[in-house]
Amino acid sequence: MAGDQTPLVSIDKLRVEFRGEDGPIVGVEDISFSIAPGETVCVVGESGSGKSVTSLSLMRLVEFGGGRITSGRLGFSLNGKQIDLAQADTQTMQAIRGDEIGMIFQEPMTSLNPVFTIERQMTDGLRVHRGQSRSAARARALELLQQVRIPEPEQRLKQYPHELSGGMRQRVVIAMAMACEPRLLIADEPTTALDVTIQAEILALIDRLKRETGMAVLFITHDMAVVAQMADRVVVMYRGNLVEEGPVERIFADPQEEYTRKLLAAVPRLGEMRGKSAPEPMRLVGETASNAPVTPIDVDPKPLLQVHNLTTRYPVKGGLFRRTIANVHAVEDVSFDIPRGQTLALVGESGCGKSSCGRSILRLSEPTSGEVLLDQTDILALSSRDLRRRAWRDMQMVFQDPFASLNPYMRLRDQVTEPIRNFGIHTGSAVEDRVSELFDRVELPRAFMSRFPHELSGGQRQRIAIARALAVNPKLIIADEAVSALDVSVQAQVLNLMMELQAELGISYLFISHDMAVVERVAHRVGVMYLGRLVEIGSRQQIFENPQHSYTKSLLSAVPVADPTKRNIHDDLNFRPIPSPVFPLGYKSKPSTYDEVAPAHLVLQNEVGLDAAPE
Amino acid sequence: MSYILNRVFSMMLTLFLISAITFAVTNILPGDVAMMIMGTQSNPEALAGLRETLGLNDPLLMQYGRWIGGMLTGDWGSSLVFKEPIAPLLLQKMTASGLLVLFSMTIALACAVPLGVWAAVHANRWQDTAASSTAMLGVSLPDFFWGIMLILLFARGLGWLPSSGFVDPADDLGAAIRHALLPSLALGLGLMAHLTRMTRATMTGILKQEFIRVARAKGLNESTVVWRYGLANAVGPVMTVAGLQVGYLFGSIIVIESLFNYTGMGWLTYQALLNRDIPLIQASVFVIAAVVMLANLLVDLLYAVVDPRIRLS
Amino acid sequence: MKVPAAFRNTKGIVGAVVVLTVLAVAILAPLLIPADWATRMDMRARLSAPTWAHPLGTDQLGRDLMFRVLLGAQTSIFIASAAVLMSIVIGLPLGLISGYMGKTTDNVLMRLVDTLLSFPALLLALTISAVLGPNLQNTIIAIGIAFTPFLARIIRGEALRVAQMPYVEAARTAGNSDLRLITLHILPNIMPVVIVQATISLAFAILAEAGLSFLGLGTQPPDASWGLMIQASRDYLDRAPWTALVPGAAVALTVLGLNMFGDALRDALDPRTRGEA
Amino acid sequence: MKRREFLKSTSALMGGTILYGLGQPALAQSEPVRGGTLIWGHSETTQNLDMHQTGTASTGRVLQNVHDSIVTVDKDLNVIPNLAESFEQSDDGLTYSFKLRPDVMFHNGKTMTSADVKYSFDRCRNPDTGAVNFEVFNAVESIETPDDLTVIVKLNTVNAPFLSRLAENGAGVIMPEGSGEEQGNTPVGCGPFKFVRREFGNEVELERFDDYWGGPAYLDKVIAREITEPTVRLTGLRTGELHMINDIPADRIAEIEGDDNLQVVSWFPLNWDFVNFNHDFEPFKDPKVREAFDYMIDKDVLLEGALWGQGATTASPSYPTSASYNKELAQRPQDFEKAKALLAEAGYGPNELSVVFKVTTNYPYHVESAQIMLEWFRMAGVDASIEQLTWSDWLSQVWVDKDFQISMMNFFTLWEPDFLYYSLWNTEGAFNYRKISHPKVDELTAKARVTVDPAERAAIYKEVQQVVHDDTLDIVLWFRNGTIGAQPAVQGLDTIVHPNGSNLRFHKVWLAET
Repeated sequence: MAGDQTPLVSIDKLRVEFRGEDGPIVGVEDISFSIAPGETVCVVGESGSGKSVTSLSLMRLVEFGGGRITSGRLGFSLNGKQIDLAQADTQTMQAIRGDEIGMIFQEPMTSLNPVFTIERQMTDGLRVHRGQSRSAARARALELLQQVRIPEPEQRLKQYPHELSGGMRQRVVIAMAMACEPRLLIADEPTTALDVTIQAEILALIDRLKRETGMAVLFITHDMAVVAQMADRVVVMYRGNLVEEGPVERIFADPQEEYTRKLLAAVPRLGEMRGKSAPEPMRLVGETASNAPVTPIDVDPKPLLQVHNLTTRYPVKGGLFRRTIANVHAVEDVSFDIPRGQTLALVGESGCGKSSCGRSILRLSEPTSGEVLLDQTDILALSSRDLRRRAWRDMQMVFQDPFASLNPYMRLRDQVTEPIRNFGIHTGSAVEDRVSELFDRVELPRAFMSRFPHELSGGQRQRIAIARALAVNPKLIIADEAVSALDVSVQAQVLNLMMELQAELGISYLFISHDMAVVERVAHRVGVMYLGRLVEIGSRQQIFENPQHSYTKSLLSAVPVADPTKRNIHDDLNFRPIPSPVFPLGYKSKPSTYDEVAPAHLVLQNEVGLDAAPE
Repeated sequence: MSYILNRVFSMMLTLFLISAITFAVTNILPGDVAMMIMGTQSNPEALAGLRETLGLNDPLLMQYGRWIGGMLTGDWGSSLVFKEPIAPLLLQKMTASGLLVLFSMTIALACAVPLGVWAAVHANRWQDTAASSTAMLGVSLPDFFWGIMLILLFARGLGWLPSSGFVDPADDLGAAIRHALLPSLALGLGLMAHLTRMTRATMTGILKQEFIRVARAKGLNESTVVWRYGLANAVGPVMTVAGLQVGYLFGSIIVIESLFNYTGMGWLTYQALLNRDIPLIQASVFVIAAVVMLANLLVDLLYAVVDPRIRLS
Repeated sequence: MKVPAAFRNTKGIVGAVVVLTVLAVAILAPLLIPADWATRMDMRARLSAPTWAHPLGTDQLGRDLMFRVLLGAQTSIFIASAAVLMSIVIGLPLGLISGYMGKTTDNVLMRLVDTLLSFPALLLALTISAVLGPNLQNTIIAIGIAFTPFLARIIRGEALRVAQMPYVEAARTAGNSDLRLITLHILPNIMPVVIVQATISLAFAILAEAGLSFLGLGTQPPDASWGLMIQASRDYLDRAPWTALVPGAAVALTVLGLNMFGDALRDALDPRTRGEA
Repeated sequence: MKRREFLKSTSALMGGTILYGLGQPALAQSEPVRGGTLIWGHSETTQNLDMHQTGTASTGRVLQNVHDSIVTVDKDLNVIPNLAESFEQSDDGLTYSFKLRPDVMFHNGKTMTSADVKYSFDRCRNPDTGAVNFEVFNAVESIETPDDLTVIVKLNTVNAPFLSRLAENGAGVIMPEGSGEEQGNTPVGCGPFKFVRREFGNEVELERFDDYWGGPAYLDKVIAREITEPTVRLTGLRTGELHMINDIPADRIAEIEGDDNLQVVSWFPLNWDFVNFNHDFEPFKDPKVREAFDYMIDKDVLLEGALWGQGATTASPSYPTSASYNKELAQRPQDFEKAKALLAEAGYGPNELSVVFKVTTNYPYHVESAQIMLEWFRMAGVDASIEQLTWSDWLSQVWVDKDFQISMMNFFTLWEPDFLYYSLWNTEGAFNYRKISHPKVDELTAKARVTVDPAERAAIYKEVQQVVHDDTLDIVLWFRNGTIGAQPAVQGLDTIVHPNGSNLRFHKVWLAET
């Protein structure tokens, strides 16, 4: 699009430092790149790479977070002149912010002031920069809401942020940033906190606005798939430094730097497993050896876990006496089996009940009805004592947040030892041996045993969590978003570890995830959940290559593919918002009925939701 | 609406519990009213007669029933020692103390909010240290000590304000305010210090929120960002803390009113306690607890006004 | 060797120094100074202003204020610590059980606690003190009980938060009993909050003891306690302001130190503010 | 001459309450003028305003101006007629006839008749009223009203002190018939001032009653502001907010006396104080132990320490000017060696005896006294601690339950020796809260009751005092001064103190124009 023009932004040798307890901490060491008018530049990197610091520096917002631009130039072309934003005074910056440069942030839930109406927040920028009257600003706000395709814009203006869904809020934030038709839009991880279908919509929206207005976009993300979908040019950052820069096609096709290659390798690409029946380990640069398919162990004809008609409802309390006034139908008549040594992935968007399902099987949440058989033992019938003694010997869980799933005040050794002792698996010195063995198994140095959790990185902590789960030699591990919080390279390593353990020990996994590309790589079978129901279940190939349920289809179509040549995000996507899972008391849900479209490939027949409209 | 109903109902239940606790505690107080009335003229015979007359020999449950029945029907009885009907007495004393609480709260908020915001804006810089240290000193001194210092300074030293007494605002508003000023200030200083710390903490948290960054990114000037966007979000939490402090204030007035000879609720309750005037103790303790609870209810309802998130749920 | 985080800022250091100094005085003064120095009277030097003989002046009975304030530290600190300890001993299990058990237990306990919270703490302490009669032990009980509901509330909230943490659930599936869960996994994780709260409560307890003594229901004369000293100074304020200033300064300094230390501790222990201050 | 000695010598010459140290300006009195509102900073809070039911001096101090009693005492403490024009006692001592004044008006406009007197007496003696002085009427058999102005009271046994007791605070007060219910809130009487209102805890307003039988008072109004903090009261006087205050803080009297812009009225005695032993407490059963404690106390230093010297030490609690005052009695000097020896004799070595001193915060100087004594106790090898009690706790623990070891109390100077000695020291005495049972005292106090000759009676009481002192039943300490501080404009202060030393009368007080 651009090229010969003078760049809109030219960052030159930017260095940013933060105040630290023991002297300054370098946030960005030496960054130089430019953005041409109308161009989308994606800055990509893992956590701590300094990508957000770069964007905040450009807005000079980094100073409010305790940062300081110590050297470098932030060239910005204003009215045909190049000015250095790093030297600009407060008034200049206030005039530029929101007017010349718009910015949107990661968290749509917290990006809007909860106590002001949408109208007030959308108009105040206009009134400051454009000096518009209240009515003029309001008219412009309406126009903007229409532009970002928010239904019933008039209504929205009167509402408060909490009355809008996350996707809607991010649209409002974008509309706000677009208010003064900025020449540069900075989007700092704008879709990270969103579900995949909403992400697709927002990405499409940003792309369309860019094309319509001709503004440049500086897009900050950690997700290579998003980069592939959005970028004209890519800047790869690592630990405050620029690693590599280039057009998106070249970066993906021919990465020059080792780090870029590693980063790209670790990213699973949806569709790349097409035609393969068994899961495959993640690719890791330099570890080609393990690239061989996981050898499936002998499949026991009898399933390990059988879930029949599992239903879990949470009461909604309220009114006088805090009575139950409604129920959240978190899990609604869900049935599936998991054979030994296999992985069933449960996928779906937030609130679909996939986590509740996992917790219900472990009885961390008490199911309302249904049957859970683990090796023919009726889990739901166990007393709380037997549940502790028997069920949890065979089933363990790995949680999402590696920072919250380890007791910060207990040595790692003790945390892994605990289940061994509690279940009386080993005694005496055998305990110590077993713990050492487990540390070896999850590839952590034994020296870590006497450490505390805060001394470990996220990936290491998740390994401890796995070791702890493995300690009892479980038959089933429920992994609830176990790798979602990890950077992609770490994620790949942990996933590979899990797959190795499966091949070695014959463990079954219930793999709960929102990430379709990961699921495609690790699962034998896949269940898609929507509003508490399992809408479709089948083998990995059946689900990914031949999705039948409309929801499965839309879900798959919304996943960005980490390949710039396969851009699948289009503005014509329009997903139905997920209806509320809150049902009145006494609401009789219909049992789930399925069509078997292929052997072991079931598709839900029921309409879903309280007032489910025909599709 | 149901939110309010819910709160009101919950309040009734708490009120009932308050009454039960009040009654129970006051009935295990040693000494009795009959003795207090007779003073050094007490002798067993006369005491027995007086106890009978006062109904102190009835079973406790009966006394409680009679008491709660009386409270409900507006018959709050008479003070045994002072012979004054309790209800109008409490109304008058509550007005006096209400004035103090109102004044001290106003003084405290008027100082604490700007100071707290200022400290938060300059978090961890000298301004913050200065404001926080001032606030810290405020909470570190017992409020009666502040009272003593204020008396020394303003009443004895400068002679600007009266050192003691209470004047009914209905009689002479100016004098009422002048008499309430020093005790209010003594109460307000500690309160201000506390609220400053709370405001600072709340604002520090708010200023780290994303919407503040968004507001800055819109090009709003810093004062708008802090004082409009930021403060609007701090109003609720600060109000809640201020509401909770009403309870603290009603504790402090016992000491402060006694120091300033300001005859309000605190003074009355203390007198009642000293004299074992059980009906008066019961009524005043109950009323104080009820007022404290009502103040918090009011704050909760106000919270709903300033924060739309509460309004709808 | 790492410096504990609480000591890594000026506030924390100053606070710690003050608290340690006061503690040292409270512990050492009774060992080094004969107890009767605090009660020895000199009728010829009543309400004497600070002099060489009496560096901080004397009170209405000619007792040396310096010795009274030094020896009074023990009384004030002991009462406050014992009261806070008592409120923790009661409030901690109460809050833990309420937060961990949830449901009806929680509802009933917290309703009770909320009701008690409607009574101003000083009023509660005053009433309890009046019920039990004034002496050292009862003062401790009165303040202890009055502080308990607040502490129980905080601990319950914290227990509730921690009980929902994944590591507690993980510990549950690791086969821990309720008791082990509470003692090994929940308790250690709420201790920072308890410690911070205890520090700050200690400051409030010193003020409460002073308030009770001020009303004649706390420490009994002729023992020196700071609150009692301020109370006694009341009638001699304009003549001999030092009788109020000396114990007042002692209270202020101690409470200031405790608050500063508590604040620094909070900053250091709270993961949300960790490493910022 | 020491003040104490001065008082002793003068008290023999002067009758009744001794006013001394009257500020110089007050001596130059102007002619009385009518009008003005006197604002009095009252040291205490009034309580129940029913003169029959109220036991506290504070309330009586104010209500003395609203009420009048059937008889009263002159400055020599002789019972004299008041609302009764005259009275007669039958020879057998069982019948009292009162001839009432015809011109006594109540504030409600009614004229006092014998029916009002009967009503008042009946109300007071009825146990249901809860009157504090009801036992005054214990021996009363009947009250007759043969005509409007005659009241005849018949007793079933002789009660020598009956008339004197009627002259006291509550018992002889005459209230209009049927006014009992309202007395607690709006007292009605026939005194020189009408009760207007009380703002509880704040002030009491009195207004001149123009139809007072003794002639109208000078002041239009008296407002009694209740200011319990001594320093605050003093500040009020200094700044002119108050015309007068009672109970000047003891440590400030010298200072106020030196202030030419203020006048000070001191009188003697306001009340007397003594240290009490519980005679049921094992160690105190031994007179040696009690005597030892007496030897530990330096009464003069204690008076100086607790009351800044505002009083006079005494070994006799009799009214200083009364016939029964035993001048021969001398207090024991402080002598620790003797005290230790006595304790050793009683079997208590150093630090083997430990006592709790219960003292009421109602009298702050008692707390000071106890602190000083505690030091002496410790110096004599007795381990002691203080328990401060509120007034009601003191009453319940010490007075009624007699649960104490050592305590301290004061009493108003009671001029009727039977009331004083029988009540306090007889085994059956109503005020014998120390569980004293001394056969000699019992015998003497009983004998005095039936002894008619005044000189003989006085001699018996002097003997009682000797026994009380010799066996250290209690330790009598001192008479305490009463004080009033006033602006120079306040005149007629020489009449303000009632002979009982406690009540203040505003009938003859006026505000000079300044």
